[in-house]
Amino acid sequence: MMVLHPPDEEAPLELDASIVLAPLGLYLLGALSGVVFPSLTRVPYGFALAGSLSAIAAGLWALANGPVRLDLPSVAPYAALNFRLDALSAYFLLIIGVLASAVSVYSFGYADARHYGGRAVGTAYCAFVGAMAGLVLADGVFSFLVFWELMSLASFVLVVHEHKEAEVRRAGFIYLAMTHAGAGFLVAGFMLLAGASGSLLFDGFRTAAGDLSPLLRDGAFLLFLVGFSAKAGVIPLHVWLPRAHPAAPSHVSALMSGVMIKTAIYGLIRVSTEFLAPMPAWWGWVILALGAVSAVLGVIYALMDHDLKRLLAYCSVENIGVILLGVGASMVLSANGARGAAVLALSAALFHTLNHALFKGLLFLGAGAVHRATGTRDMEKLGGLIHAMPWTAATFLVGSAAISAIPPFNGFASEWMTLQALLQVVAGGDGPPAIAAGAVATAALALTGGLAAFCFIKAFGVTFLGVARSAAAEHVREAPAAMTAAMAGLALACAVLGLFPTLAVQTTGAIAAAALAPTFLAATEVITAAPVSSYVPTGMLAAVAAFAVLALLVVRLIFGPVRERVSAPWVCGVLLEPRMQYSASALAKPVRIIFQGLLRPYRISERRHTHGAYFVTEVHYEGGLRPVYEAYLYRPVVSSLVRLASRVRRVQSGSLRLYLSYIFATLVVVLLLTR
Amino acid sequence: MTPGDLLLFALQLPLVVLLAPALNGAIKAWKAFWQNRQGPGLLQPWWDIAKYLARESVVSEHASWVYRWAPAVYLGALLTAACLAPTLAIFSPLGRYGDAIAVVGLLALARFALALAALDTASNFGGMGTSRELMFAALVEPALLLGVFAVAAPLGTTNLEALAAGTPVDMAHVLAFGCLFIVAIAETGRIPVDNPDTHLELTMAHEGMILEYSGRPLGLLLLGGHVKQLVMLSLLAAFFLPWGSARDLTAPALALGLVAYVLKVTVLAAALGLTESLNAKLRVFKVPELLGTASVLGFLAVVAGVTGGAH
Amino acid sequence: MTLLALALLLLAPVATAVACRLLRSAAQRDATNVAGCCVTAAAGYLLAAGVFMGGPVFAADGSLAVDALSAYMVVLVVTVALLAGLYSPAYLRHDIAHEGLQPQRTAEYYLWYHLFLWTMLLVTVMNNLGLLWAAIEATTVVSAMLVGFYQSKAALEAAWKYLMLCSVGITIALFGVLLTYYAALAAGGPVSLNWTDLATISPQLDPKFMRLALVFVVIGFGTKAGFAPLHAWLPDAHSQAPSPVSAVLSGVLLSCALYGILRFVAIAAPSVGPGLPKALLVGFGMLSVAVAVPFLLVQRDLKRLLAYSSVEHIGLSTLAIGIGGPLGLYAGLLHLMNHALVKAFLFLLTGNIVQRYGTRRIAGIQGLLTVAPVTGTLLLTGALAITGMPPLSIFVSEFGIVAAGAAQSMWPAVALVVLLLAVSFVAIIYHALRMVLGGEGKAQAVIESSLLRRLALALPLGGMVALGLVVPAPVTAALGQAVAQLLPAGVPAW
Amino acid sequence: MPMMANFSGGPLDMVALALVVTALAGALERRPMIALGMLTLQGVLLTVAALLIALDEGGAHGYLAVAITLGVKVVAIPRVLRSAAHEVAATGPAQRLAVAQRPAQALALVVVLTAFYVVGPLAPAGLNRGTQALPASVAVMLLGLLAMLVQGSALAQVMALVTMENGLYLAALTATHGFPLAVELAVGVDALVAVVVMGLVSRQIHRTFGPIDTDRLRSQRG
Repeated sequence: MMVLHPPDEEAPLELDASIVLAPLGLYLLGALSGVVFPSLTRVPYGFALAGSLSAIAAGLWALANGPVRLDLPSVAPYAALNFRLDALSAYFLLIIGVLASAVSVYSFGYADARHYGGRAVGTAYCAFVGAMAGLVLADGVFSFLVFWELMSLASFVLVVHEHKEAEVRRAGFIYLAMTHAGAGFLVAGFMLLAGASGSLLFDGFRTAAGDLSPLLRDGAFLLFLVGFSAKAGVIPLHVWLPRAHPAAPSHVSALMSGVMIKTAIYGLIRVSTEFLAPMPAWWGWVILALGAVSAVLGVIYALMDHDLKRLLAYCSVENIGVILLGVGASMVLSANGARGAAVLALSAALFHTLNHALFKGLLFLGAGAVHRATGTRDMEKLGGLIHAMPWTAATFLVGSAAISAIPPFNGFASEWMTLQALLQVVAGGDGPPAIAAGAVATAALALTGGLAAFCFIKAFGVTFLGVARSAAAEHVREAPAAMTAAMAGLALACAVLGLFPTLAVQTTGAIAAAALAPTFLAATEVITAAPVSSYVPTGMLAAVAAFAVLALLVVRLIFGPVRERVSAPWVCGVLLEPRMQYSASALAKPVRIIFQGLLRPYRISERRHTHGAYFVTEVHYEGGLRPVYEAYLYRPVVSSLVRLASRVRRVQSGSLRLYLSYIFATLVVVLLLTR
Repeated sequence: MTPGDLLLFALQLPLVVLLAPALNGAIKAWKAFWQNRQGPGLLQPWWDIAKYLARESVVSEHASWVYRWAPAVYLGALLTAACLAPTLAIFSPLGRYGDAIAVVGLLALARFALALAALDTASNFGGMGTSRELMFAALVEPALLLGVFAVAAPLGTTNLEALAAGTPVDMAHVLAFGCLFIVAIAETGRIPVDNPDTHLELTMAHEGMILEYSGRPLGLLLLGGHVKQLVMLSLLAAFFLPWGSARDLTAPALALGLVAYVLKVTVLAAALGLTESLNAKLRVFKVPELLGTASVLGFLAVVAGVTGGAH
Repeated sequence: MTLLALALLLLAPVATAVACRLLRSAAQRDATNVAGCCVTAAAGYLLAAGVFMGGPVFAADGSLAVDALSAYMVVLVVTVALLAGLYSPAYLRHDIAHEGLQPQRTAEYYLWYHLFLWTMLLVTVMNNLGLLWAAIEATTVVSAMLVGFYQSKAALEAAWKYLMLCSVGITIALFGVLLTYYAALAAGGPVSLNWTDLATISPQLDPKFMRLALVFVVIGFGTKAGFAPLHAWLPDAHSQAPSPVSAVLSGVLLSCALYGILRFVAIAAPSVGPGLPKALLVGFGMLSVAVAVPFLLVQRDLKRLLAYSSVEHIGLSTLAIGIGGPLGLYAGLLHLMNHALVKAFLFLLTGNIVQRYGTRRIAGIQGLLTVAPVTGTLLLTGALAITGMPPLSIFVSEFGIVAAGAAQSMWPAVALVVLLLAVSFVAIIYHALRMVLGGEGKAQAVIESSLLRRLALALPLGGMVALGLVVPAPVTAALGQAVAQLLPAGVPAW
Repeated sequence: MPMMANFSGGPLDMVALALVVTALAGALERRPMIALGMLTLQGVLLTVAALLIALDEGGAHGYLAVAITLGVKVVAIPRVLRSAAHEVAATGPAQRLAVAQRPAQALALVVVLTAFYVVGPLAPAGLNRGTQALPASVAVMLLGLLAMLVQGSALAQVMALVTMENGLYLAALTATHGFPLAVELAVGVDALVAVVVMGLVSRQIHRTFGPIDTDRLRSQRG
């Protein structure tokens, strides 16, 4: 029998606990202000900024002072909004707060009356951020699910903002359907825990964690894994992601990609380390496999795409894969007893989560600035924007370098940690299969890194470098100050965390240690557990900069000052036309050819002849990739479901006689069954 | 930095800067030797670089600051890598600041800068070279890391000093050497992956990227390329031929280390030259197969290394 | 005071019905209808308040009995009837102006509407199970006139099937009543057929009779409640009736039949044990949810879509009550209220949409958000509400239902219900988005915007938002009393 | 309280069996006027049963039951259906049954025998007057259901429904002490109102669609 938790009247509302309410309240006010004052388009973003800053404050406060909890009056006797702000929550709240602050500032410039000024956008934006904040604070099944669904709903409203385009409508529907299906798995998982623990609160789950049967834990884990994977965009549950993220306004895409999909990572860590511990090794292997597949395929698809925002969306799939590699490694390692290394792995995953939020947020904001300036997201129409949009270009470059794991930026730091964790997986592998699996994961991560660099060299190079490929990209203006300021802030954060990763790793290490190895009191103990592998980004940066400057100075000293002449580039003696430049698809073509078995590229080219076979007047060319998952996974499922439904519908044939016989048959059958 | 580091720094930096072009000359000389012809002198690369450094640079009218800064970043990153890699000693001047993965990261940084610069000119050759180079690089990456892991996993660390202090006399190291040797060929843009001596549009990769560069920036890039080549060979030498490397900072040890080091990289250069002479350049889309082979070798090396270490 | 309210509750609908039939002017009929609805509702609320605070009320020699459960049902009935009653005048005026409805027919409409309301109220307050049966039969007969109100071929067909199927079902239920009577005779008790009396001797009732009686009653009333596969009449009737009538049919009529089942279950369970009622209710509940889903998935008619959704939701409530325990009963009963409000809202809104577009075909309704932003937003909100999205009310009760299943470790049922809910979400949202989004829609007619009509939409909208945020303490207390009455003795309420 | 178990079941059983016979005859009857006659006969038989019980028991309750039965089953319902039956009889040939006549008759016999075979032994001794009343009432009810399934016209279906209800009415009448009067009255009035409404709708259907098998009304599907 389930123990229900009626509102606990004795527990006074702690003053500390109200800190939880500040961000949520501000977001709520922002959402309401959007409804009440639709003409003040910037007011909701003001509230969102205030809320996000208070979220940062709350997160920092909780990291310093330990957990607080807050129970709001109950909704129903079995349902209440319960909040708990502990270190893990605080960390994710910080991520949300930091990115949402930047995005809110950006929105002052981005969401004016002409673009995304409608009542729905500001309201849904605040609701969206608020729901994410509430989600990571939730401490009961009801609260978790409420905020989970609210988050989906608010983001759905934003995704379908431009619903007059058929593609956007389709994206919105697929998004909502997939995310809700995922939520169904979460409900099932939570209910499994609730039934076994007799509680609907996370506290009850924690208490009961040790007593669950292994079978039940495995079942719950798989349910949660599917549910969270659908939200995180793990392949093959990712199909909504590359549709929904480009469809949303860019400030929303930044949040969806930057933090929303991370809430699934939060959930996975929360559930598996707290409610389902101890975790068997095979969970870790499953997650490692999912992570490897998502990382490699995600980046390949990203590389193939020429829609700037869709490219970024696919790249989110990749980064979720990288994060999962860390999570999976931590499970494998902790199951093998290598707790220090497990802490390192989880710490890497958490760190990469923060990093990805920063640089993916930055990149989506950059893409938004480009879209706003040029009116297109198609890279084949862009080029040369670095001259007119220097700030956007510079910050986008930082983001690109960071996401490509180029030192000294933050992406490299977390990828370095993940590789160290994988090294421990390989080194501690018991038996060739485990070693081989670890090696494959390593290879996958390495391949991902290489392809990601390719992908973002393409993204930055084709968009910002060279010459404009269409009129749309020729006469453009730099984004307003609010937008560039936000992007610069995020770029700075990428650099700072890249140079001083310990700022974050201290926290992630402590969180990971608390989650995995309560006996390891300090993160330092963890690090000394293995022979020291070192990466000191400040030293690296100093060396690179010093050598570069030194080289330039020495050369100048010996050979005199630089002499430079500007001229047209060499293109075999003719004048350069913008169309001669390597296009995005041409750049990516070698990879497309290598992976054509998977990507299934197609090409339709048609020549129109008017005066005999030798006079081609027009060439029509169309190329693309065949959607593998849709064709082999989703379409069969959906179509068989619809076929089944159509078949079932025949029972309602309109025949009165048939209906009467249903009643009669039911009576007979039930009488027989209940004899 | 300790005084010891500074001392090593003072030795290693000039060593790599001076040795790198000479090593390229050595490879050419070896090639000429294997091909039974008269090659250019050992110091020819030096003169080439000096010539470029003195010349005026012609810059594409579409180029931005990315193009102008790329050579410096490229060279800076590779020089840093060169100071991370153990050369004449098993430790290196910057060894405490980075490990094997950091070296991989620095190589990536260099490539990143160069690839962007190639796209910045708006020339189609830049795009062509970038496209191919980056495809190779992406496929090299797993092989490189697996090769490193094969050496590192049994030790549980990627610390370069630890790796250079190992005793490479097992199956794992043989396999890993095969893997990393192919990686070195690809990273240095040599036959059968790329041809450093051609500017033919249909085949070039690395040369396509730097095609638009001229004058001083080209000189810096050439020097950087030579340094990168030396870094790769130094790593090979450190992992697989650790004999003779200095294990402390005494003069005799360093002297012995220096001799041993030059000997080792020369031998490796000979191997590269021999490979170049014995093979024809592969078609672009045959290269992935070669790099796949490297990855498989690396994979086997990892499994062999860890299981062997466990016994 | 409470007795007075009860008397008013049972008199006002009849008086209104007669008055509307007799009045000559259409405007006066409209006004009388609204006044009648308001008075009935006020009486209902007063009665409920009296019962919740002062305990059960008996009247007319004990043949009328109102306990917390009855009072709860009274509140649902009068509320939905009030909303539909407020909505009706403008709706009918539109039909008169655009669809060729003869003005004098509104007299007929109001007559049957208020009689319908009256019969439903009788169901909720009757103490005698035989009279309860007769009241349920009467609802069929009276509402059939409303289903066939438009006198079109389709409406006649729907009314006929409704009459036939429900009459057959209800006849089956009468057999169950008879068997219960036999059981009461055999137990030698006072043979009044009052459930208040039967409850006192229920443990002594012969299980052999009661098992049969329960099966007959559940199937008989279940036909009326819309349990699959006995629900065949439901989509026809709901889609052919005028939209306000659909709202009442779907919102509360089904619940009234379920109420009848509940009364029988409460009497039969002590005799036959908890197993059979649980099996029957969970079985029919699951089956209803499962059968409804394919029809939601492939559907062309907006009102039929909503009708099948009613099958689904009545199935959910039944399932929850079958799962039982305080949590299951609470959530199941709460779900009745939530569903009543949301479904009434949706059917009334559909009235707007259907009149505006002149069609019920989903494919014929496009670009609502562009054509009528408010209606579009409301339809989307309604669709999200009916599919159980927070922060709207149905989420709370559906969560409770699933949690109740988990609490009893009924894993297959929980898994199946979660799966089916997810599919029905996808189905309903798919259809809703097709109607709401897009920019190329075009409406056929402009509908009269009356204050009452807007009020009839605003009230349930506010209700479903408010109930999603917090179930008010009085409601919880009332439900607690109702649950306590249904729970077997000895099980603590919370 | 003296149980009525030893009440001589003879006359009541005869009436019950006669009711089964009339139902058997009416269920598959295609000519509306004759079917209506059978229905009226059922009403008369029910009245006789009520009278037998009233005579036996004495007291106002029994005679009131007789009056209700007479008023509803013999006078009102046949009267309501009469004009509809005339109208149907006037237009064209009668609807065919869904099943051919002979198999339908066989089926009806099987139904009756099953009812007696299954319910007969179960008949609750001591709760019921007459040994055959309960099986007979179940048989009549099932015959009504069968008629509902095989008959095509709307009017015939109404009559089938009334037959079903007659079966139950018999069971209610013959229960010891009878049903509470209020219930009997309500059931009777309900039946009457239902028949009125159904008669109305069936005439509407007859006018709108002509002589149609209601099973052909299939515009509403899926």
